[in-house]
Amino acid sequence: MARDQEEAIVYKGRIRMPYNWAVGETGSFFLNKIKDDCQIWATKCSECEKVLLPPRRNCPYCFFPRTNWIQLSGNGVLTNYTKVHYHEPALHPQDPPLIYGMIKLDGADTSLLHLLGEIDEENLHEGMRLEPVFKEERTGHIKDIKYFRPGTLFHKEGS
Amino acid sequence: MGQRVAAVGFGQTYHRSRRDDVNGIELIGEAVRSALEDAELTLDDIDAVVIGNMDHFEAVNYMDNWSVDGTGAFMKPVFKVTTGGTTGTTVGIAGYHHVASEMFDVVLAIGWEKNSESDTTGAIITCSDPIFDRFSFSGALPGLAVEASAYMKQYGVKEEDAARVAVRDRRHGALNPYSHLQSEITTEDVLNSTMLSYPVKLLDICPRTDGAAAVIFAGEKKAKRISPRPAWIMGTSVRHANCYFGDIDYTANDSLKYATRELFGNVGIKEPLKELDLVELYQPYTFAGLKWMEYMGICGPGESPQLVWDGVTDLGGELPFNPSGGVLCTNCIGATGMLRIGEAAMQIQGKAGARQVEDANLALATGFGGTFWTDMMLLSSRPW
Amino acid sequence: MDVAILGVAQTKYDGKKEDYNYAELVYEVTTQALEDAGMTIDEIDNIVTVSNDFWDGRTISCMGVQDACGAAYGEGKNVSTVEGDGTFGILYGAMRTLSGSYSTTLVVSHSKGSEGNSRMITNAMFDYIYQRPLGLDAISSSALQAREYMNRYGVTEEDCAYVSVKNRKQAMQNPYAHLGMDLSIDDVLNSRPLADPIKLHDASPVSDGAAAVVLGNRVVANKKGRKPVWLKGIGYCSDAHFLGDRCLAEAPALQKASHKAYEMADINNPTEDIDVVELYDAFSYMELMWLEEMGFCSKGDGKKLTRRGVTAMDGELPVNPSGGVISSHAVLVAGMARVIECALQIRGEAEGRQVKHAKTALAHGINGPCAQSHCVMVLSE
Amino acid sequence: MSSSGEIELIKLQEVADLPYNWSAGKYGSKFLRSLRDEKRFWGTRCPQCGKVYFPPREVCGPCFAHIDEWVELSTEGTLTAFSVVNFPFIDPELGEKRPVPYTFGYIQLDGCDTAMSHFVNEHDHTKLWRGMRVKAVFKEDGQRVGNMQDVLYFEIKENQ
Repeated sequence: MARDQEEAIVYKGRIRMPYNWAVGETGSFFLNKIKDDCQIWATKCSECEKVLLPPRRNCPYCFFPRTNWIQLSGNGVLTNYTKVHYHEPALHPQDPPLIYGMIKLDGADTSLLHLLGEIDEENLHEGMRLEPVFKEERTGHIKDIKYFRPGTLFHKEGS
Repeated sequence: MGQRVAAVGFGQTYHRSRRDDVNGIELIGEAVRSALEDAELTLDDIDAVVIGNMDHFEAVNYMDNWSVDGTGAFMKPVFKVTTGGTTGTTVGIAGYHHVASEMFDVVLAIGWEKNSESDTTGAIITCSDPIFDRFSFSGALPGLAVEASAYMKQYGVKEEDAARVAVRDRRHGALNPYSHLQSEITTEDVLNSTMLSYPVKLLDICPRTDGAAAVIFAGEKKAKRISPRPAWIMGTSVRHANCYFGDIDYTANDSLKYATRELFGNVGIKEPLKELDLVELYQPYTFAGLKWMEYMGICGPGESPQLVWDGVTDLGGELPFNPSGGVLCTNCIGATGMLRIGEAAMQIQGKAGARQVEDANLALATGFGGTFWTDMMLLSSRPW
Repeated sequence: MDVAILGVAQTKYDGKKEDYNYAELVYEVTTQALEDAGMTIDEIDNIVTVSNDFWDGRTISCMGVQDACGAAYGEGKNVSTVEGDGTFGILYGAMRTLSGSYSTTLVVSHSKGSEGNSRMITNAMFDYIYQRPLGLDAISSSALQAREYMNRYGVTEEDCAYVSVKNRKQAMQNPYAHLGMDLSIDDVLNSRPLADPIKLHDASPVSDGAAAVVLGNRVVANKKGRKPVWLKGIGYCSDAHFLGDRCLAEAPALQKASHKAYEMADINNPTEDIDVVELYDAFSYMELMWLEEMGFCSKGDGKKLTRRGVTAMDGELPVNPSGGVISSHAVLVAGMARVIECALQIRGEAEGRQVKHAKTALAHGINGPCAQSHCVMVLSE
Repeated sequence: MSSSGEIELIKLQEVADLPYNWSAGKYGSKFLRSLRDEKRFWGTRCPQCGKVYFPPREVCGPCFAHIDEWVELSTEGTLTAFSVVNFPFIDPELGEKRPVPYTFGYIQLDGCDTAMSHFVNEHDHTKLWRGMRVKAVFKEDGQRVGNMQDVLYFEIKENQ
């Protein structure tokens, strides 16, 4: 009931619009490496040598110098995570449980946000080693990485 | 209270219909780097950043936060202003206040848009009232067509007269290496182009563009050190009336009239045709290039076509309009107003190359958008 | 700084204000703020509106409120629009005053969270290539920040629950608040998990509401100001966008913003110099974290301040006497509501929630994912 | 970037689909209720300048005056502007192209000073002119739900 005790009219509508976002050369190189070779590449600033993931065309931390590509192993260590208990079908890429992780890939100075999978929740902990699982069908998208799962490849000794 | 402010640097992208090689953040970065180079500054010299665009054109919420890698606003003060078509000028005016307030000395003001990433008309429709207008709203064209035909009827203006405006701006644009449209056209080309909504034809209206623009504003002490010939901001005025498209009186342009009255009144301009050296008019279609001159008091009602045919508004004329090529050549909406300010500043700084207006000392930049809204900024080679 | 708050108004914050459209909300607070300032629309030189196109579901969201805020009055007034938290709107209003261009500024903000889907709207603040497709939103991203902060500084869920209990209870004293509740620590700890470690009662509701503030320069304030509240210092700053670029357990942007505000306001020891704090506690952990970054205690000691009752109404540093954002969260309006509460406290008009001897207050607002940017204002009598 | 121009440029195609429940507000609700229940249009009149507004609203912008006088508007009016839309574009509510051709018009209802935007059911631009008389055609009783599309379109009155 409204302020004047009359029925308040509410219009149920939506903004439904197709978008066509250009990823750009830098992002396309990164996503193509995932799609074509199941490889994760990062950019390294030619000046401060910071290795950034997601990759950047120009280093935002030392005033735009160019960056160069370096290949990472793809494995890394979990630095932070959260398990999401609600489900928003229009947003969430998979059914519950949905666990987000911040993963510091070996050789990178920043963490990559992604999903965690094939994981025993009891054993979930910061510092655990992770490896990426790639989808069979890849289209050049960040979700070509299905998720990161516990993995002991390469640096077995952990962090 | 307050300090004098000048535009001391300007950067823009090479405007194109689409820039698939960069994402929005990288596009912004190009304009920012170009502005810094122009002013011979580094990001360290920038005290604060202000930015704007139109949210539903690229579907980015909290764009000021998203874009920090491109704007250089990491660990700097930044916020967003946005007012539709007037966004670019609104950002410029905000940049002015940042510095004039003495809160900051050197400020970067950025406007941008990637129109290629959505359906421009569809995105514009989302600016209409969702309950009363949006289901039928069809963009700005019908309203502009009413304005054009009412104006033609009232003063016996012809389609050829408007076409001459497009010829002028496209000729100017061909001299601007950054311009999106680079080719000259003839009045016949305009008259023979597809009729969109009588009397407005395809070549009467602006294109859609991907691009970004950034202006660096500085306070009075720094400005003189940064630029040998800063473009001082003499004043600004803004009118954003009307809430619904059905409220607009298309036979007039009151926001332009009132904004002009305030700005010229404050600065003491009595004969704009004589006193101004150039105008960068946010001119979304050709007929505005006639009628709106009259609403700015540059000539009397119905007199603008003669001035335009006489070459008064051409480069080399008494009061050149749109030496950049204007909106008819380049329209990256959130940047469009910023391009007006940036071009005005460049002209005053004497950096406009092949399109340089001689003795450019007083330049007017305007913004247009929303429900017939107006923004204005007056720039001068002399501090007032 | 020669800017004073001369009038304030806010609606009650509710989960749903179905009987108001945006213009009606704005008109209500605009007329009330003018009345509070003892002014008419004729005396307002210029206007700053605050709105967001995603929350409103409308490009150029300011368009619908131009009549209601007075921008169309007479031959029209100079007007602009900030898209961000209300504190940024007040900040821009202050700039427009300090620039000498205008002597009086109306700043008005509106939001109706009930009209949209807050998860989808906040998902749209993440970059569309790397983060947004994963479905992150304000709650799940803040959960990552909460966890990182709590891990690094040994903060427990119970520590955070103290904030919820205190602020929700305090909201019962605030007639404008949306969610006043008498909760126990166990109620919070046992509430429905949203995204670990955030539970239902750790999170703010999404509210509908509007607020307005009339600002004036010194001349106007001395002439018209019934009880002018002075803006003494303002600072704001943005961190990086990608969550993985940031150390989420720290908020360097808030440190920088508050230092700037303190410097302008001549504040050397915030704990001693500031009498009341209204900060943006969208989630309970934020109150602890923000207090630390603002320099009210060492890093990790926010929990001690809270557990010892220092931040309670009768403590040395009452924090969020209004009940805070965790009790009323009209996005965009919420920061302005913090400023308004500070003004009411300083004017001695906070009624049942009045902090004794409140002379200097701090108001705080945030924008973006995990509070990527912060705005801090110091106000005093 | 050290990359060459050989990179296959990726574009991400997504449909943003945001649901909203927009409140018509106190004044808009009264209009829509009476459209739905009685097929009648109402506007509001400013007590200072006397201007009659559609959509009805609480405040007159130029006077900043509170409005509480309601005025019934005719369901007939004058076509003040129109555009026959032949080029399809995305309808932001449908997420797909709005079917063409259709005619968009501004209609100044008798008794009102501002225009209502709606469809006109004539798509031949040679049969349309500004100033022509049009009248609202409503959905059937029982079909109307309280939104602007309870008016199907405006039709041209005969003998003009």
